[in-house]
Amino acid sequence: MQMKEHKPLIVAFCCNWCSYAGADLAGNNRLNYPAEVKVIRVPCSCRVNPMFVLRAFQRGADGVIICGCHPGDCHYVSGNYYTRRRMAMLFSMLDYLGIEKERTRIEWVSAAEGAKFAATMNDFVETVAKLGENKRLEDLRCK
Amino acid sequence: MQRIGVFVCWCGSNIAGTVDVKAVAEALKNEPGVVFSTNYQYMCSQAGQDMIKAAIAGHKLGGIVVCSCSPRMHEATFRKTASQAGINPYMVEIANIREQCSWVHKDMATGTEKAIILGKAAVAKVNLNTPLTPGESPVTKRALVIGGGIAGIQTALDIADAGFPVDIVETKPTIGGKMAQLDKTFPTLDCAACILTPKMVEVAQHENIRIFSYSEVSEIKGFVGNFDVTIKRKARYVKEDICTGCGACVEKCPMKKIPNEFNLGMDNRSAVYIPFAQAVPKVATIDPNACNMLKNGRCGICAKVCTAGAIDYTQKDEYIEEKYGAIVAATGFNPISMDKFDEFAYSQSKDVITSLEFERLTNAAGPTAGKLLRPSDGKHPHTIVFVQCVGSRCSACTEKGKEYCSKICCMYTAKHAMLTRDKYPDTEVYVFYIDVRTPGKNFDEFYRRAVEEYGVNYIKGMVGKVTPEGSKLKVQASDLIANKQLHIDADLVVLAAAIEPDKSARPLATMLTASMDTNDFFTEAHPKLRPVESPTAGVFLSGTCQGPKDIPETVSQAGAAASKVIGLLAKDKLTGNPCIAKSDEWMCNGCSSCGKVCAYGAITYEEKEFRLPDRTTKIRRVASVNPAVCQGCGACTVTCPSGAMDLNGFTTTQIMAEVDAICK
Amino acid sequence: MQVITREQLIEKAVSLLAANTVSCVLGWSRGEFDYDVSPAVFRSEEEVRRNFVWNDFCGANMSKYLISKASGVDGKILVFLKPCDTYSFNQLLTEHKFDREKVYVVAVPCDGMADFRLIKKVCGEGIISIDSEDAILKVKTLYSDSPISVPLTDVLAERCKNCKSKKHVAYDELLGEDGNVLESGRFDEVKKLEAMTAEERFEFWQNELSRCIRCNACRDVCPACTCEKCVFNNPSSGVENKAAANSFEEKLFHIIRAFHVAGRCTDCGECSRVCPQNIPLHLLNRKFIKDINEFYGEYQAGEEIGLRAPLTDYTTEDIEPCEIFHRRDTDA
Amino acid sequence: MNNKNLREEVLRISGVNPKKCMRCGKCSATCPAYDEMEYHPHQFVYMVESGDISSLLDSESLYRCLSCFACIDRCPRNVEPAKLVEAIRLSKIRKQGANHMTANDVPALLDEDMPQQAIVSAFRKYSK
Amino acid sequence: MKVSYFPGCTLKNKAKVLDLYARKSAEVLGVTLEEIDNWQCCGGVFTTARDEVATKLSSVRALMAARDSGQPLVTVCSACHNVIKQTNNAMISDAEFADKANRYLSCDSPYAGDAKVYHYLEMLRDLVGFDALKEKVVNPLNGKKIAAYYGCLLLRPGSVMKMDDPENPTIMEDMLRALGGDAVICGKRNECCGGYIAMESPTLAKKSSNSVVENAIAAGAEMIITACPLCRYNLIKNGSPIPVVYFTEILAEALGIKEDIHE
Repeated sequence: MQMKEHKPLIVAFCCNWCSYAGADLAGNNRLNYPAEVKVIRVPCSCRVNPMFVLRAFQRGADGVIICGCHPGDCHYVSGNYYTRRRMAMLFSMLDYLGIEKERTRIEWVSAAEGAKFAATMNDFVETVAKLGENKRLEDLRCK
Repeated sequence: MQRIGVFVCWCGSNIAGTVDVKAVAEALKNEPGVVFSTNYQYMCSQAGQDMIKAAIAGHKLGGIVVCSCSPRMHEATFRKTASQAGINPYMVEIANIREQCSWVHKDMATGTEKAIILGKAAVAKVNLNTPLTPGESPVTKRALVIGGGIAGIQTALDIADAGFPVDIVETKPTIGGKMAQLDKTFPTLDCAACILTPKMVEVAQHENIRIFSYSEVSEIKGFVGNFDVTIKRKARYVKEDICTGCGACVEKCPMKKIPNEFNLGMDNRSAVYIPFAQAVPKVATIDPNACNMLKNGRCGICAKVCTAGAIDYTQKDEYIEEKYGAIVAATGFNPISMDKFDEFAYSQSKDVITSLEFERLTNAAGPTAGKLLRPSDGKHPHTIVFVQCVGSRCSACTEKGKEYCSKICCMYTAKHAMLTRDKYPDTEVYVFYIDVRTPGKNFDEFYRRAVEEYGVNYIKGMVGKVTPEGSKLKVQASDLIANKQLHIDADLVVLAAAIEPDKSARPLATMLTASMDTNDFFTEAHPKLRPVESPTAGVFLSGTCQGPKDIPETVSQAGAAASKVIGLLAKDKLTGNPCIAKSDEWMCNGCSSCGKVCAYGAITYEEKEFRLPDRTTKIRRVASVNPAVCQGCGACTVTCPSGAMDLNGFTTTQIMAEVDAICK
Repeated sequence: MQVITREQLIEKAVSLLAANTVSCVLGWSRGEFDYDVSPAVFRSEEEVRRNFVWNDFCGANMSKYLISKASGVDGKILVFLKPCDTYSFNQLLTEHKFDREKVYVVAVPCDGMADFRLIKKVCGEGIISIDSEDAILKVKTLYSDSPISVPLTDVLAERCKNCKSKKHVAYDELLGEDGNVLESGRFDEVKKLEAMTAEERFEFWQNELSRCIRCNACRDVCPACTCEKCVFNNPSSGVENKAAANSFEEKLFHIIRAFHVAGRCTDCGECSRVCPQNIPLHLLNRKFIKDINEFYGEYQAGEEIGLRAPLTDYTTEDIEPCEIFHRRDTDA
Repeated sequence: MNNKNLREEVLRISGVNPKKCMRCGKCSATCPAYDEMEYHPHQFVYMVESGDISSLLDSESLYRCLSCFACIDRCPRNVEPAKLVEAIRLSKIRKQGANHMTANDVPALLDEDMPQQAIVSAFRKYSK
Repeated sequence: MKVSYFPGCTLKNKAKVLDLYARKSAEVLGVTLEEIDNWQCCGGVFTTARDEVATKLSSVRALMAARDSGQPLVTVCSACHNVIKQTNNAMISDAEFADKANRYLSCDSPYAGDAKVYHYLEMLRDLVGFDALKEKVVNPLNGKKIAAYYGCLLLRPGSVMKMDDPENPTIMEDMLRALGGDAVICGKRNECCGGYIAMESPTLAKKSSNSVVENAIAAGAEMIITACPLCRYNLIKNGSPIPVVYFTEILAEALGIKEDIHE
């Protein structure tokens, strides 16, 4: 029996000033990455509430990635430093609850790093695809 | 539910090549709230925009979604279009189906599928959009410059010349700062006083500038455009408006043994004093710690000799309150203490001096009237050793000195060495250096001249120990190129002490809610693109309070800060970004976490009385956001556990609606 | 059996009331049974003498009640705080939750509190009374003729076995002697879980959290949960859900709740104490505390008033989220 | 032991990171035994960094360091050169028969007033 | 007041009288120096190598003994002081070393650096107090110009010894002033005398010692005091024209007990 290939759904939160621009640059340079990646624009990575991450998983996302300016380069001075702490805590907790740690990621992508954005997304999609469907976090009601 | 129109752009073949735009428009028709959906070749063209306007009018649209290129390209365009059609510009959302879809995916089916999802997310978001209006606040057209050195002077002059009133607050009795203490300036060797004092006079005479000398800022409230500042004018016991600066009191004052700060304690002044001849304002000041009359009521000579009647022993500290639209920090620097570097024997010998002391020793108005004489015995030194990087470039783990390069030492040491050889060719001059750093116009040429034309001995290596012995200073050093240890009997050792921000900077930063780095330098809003602005709106940075710099750099930064201030004061009203945080007072519990993560100090707390449904009242502490200061990052929204803090334009429900739409 | 006796506390309360130092007393009140103790405000000597209790079942942390009780009173309110309660007290003051001037704190040393559920395990159902003498509990039940003796140490609540501190960090007056901050094994359980495979951990939490009935007791008792309105009760928050619908809803609730109190939770353990389903909720909070200690340096919420919580702070050199797993994997 | 392993060992037992050195030469400027040394403190740092340890192992310089800690205290970058000298010296004398001095050599070097501490220190520095 | 005392090899052998001066002077000042049982030589120099454990065990034993007695540990020789303080610091800051050392000694209660180590001079300053010392002086030094020579080991490494400013110390000068002397400051007071190198390279020791003595004389000193027996040896051996005296001797003299002490 042939299994249908599972295409993972990835939600990417990108900060407006660096990573979203990096994603645009990947587009300008026609750098391919899977269409499973859907970007949500936020002003700063520090706008990403852990609730958004959980909500995405709950509604069927297979992976969530947060992209922000490199530490020290935050448009809002210190926003990404808070993101770094919050997400370190959240990811560690999800792992503690037995959720595969490969499903969450944080990456610093500058507006000049179109190639890094595409490479990151390719790698992330591949990693998440290997894990298969996100069963542990999904809210069955929403199927 | 909104009435939403969807506009899918082809962008020629840029989008339409990989995305079936018609299918996208068709699919989005069925989304909740969508009453109109269409596609067009170039939505950003005039024709495209007209089409949007017509649809807004024709279908009574309340919000629109444009599926097109990145919002970073045309969000502003379509907001304007919406506004021209009579709906709020913030009722527009863009689905980025070009940079993040058609350009990165190859086949039509995939591209179309993703474009539809992105469109759905935008529709879901716009359903929750609310009209936003940028806040406005008035601007007080007056600037405050804190610090009256060359940085503060230049900033004040530039602002004043543009027609805005400026106040300078300076803690010392006179403006002029460190530059007034310098002898010559590199790399042109013009005398510091000759170029600085005319500027000081210009400041004094400028109709738009007020100088509060011998004064400190004691309180700052408010925000960009509307600062309320309290300035403490310390009692100088001399009526500033009456004193003519004739100096009769200085001459007759019997207390003559007070270490003279201006000459770094290398000579004495009287209890009533004028720091230096060209002081601005040129008025006397009585040192309350030295004056007999003030200490025990005995003396009073200065009052007797003052024909103008300017002496007033009863003067008290005075507080004045003033409003400002912008504040410039120009608090400057000081050389660090040499206490932790006594291997160089600074505390053991008067003939081991810092470079700033050397400036005074060679200055015509200094303690030796410009003759280079040893502080210990007044003799001419024949061998001088300059030591670079004393306390600069130290590892933090040594707990001595500073990690950064102080930037100015290489050049002023070259200057000192050159001037010494020029005036006293019989003097042997050694400069011990780790690296010679001369990035600046005509800087390296200057240093090379010191070596090649003036015969200064530059030795790569460091001094390890200075031992006073008899009248000599035994200098033990390494010459790394020759791989030798050198022993030099010197007459004078000059230490290029690291510089650090003035001690007043830290409390000032606290008052301004401006951020500082670990070295107490003010942090700029962006290290490359906003170097003269503090992250705190309305606060600007001038000179060495932001980082070590030389005079040319200080002056350019001072001018840059002034132009930023002028740009701000030229506005009658400040229009903010409406996408800022807002606190729901009914939900806020006053825990004050949000204020801690705000980089801009935009959040304040107040006790507020609430009427409860049962008609009782309750006083609670709640947060409020100052719309003029908030930059809209959203850090506070995540810190707030109750969700009382939300961000306009990126509300929690909006983002969650996008998540839901994508994950559906 | 506690070092300080009930009588001592009553005399203290009565004398402070009589001297008008305080106008009322926040303390533990007797219920139907000895072990059935609940917080209450006493307004007179008579009420105190009649209903005030102090025994091995006074686990309730009084700090949170000050939020509602301290503002309404004329004069001051007396509160008795055990060492662990004082940390919550300071944390609440850090968050401006009540006026310190309105409260008179009497610090009470604590030898650890009994967990009634453990006693039931030993003695069975039908417990009618429990007396305590020299750290031995004498349990009378409907079904046994003579009282059953149980050493207090055998039935100490988990949080008391792993007591983090016998030191009071805030008080106006101290009864008896103050203790020290202790080395405790409170992270041992967390470490055990960390050592499991992801699958095992998932099973563990699935089993625990799926029992949640969303009674909200943990939230209501938690001294760090002081929101005017909880996001989970707020229809406009987008995550409102008041009932248990499926397993993940519970996880979402508990993860978010733990995250909201992360860096502010003093590890008082009230959440687990009140959970009717016996879910070890403190293991979520302790995971955050352990992570904070490891990533950002030792931090004890409530140790001092005004401390900046780790999640509202940062350093430029903080650990990257990807490194936390790397570090753990290489440590193992 | 090859040079790379030797370098690793020296770095490990000394706890010194020679990369911190900014080549100011203050260690050599302050060293009281400088003139007696073939390789000077700053060279120890540079040579360890670049892996040239064998020259140092065979140099008498190892036994000239007085352990006065002046280079450690005065280094602006906290490199601690004396710890490198010590580590290399130990790498040398820990080898069989590589002691710099043995008990038999001592009596000839003594005078009657020389304090014990000089003798024990020398033994500790010179032999294993 | 009782303190644990580590006299060290030199003061127990070739410089016994210096040890007696130290003990008797302490007694006058109300401090009993209680010699640790079965102490072993510290080894003279601290080995900075992190994997050297055996050579530091004698110091750990001494520290343990002091801890068990609940008293501070006082040393009088700079070298012992340096070795023991650095070892104590390693027990606190280097967990790997501490673990190894404790396992070697396999003692019931592992040592965690809890003993407090004082040099005799620190004891005078921090436990007795220079003001209290001043009151006990019977033969004041009458303004005699004396240079204090610190040498290297007493103060360095500054971050570990934490005794005084390693570049601008005052503790010995303060003691001299308390004894009524005129403390002359010489720049070479914290440079090495040559130390143990005297054995193998007398020329280096001579050069170093001579420059110290010359510097002191140039500063006007009529006498030099040292805190290390080896410094004293090197300065005398290399022909100091002015007297070089161990600090306990001058202390005993000022306290008026020197005459009663004989080897």
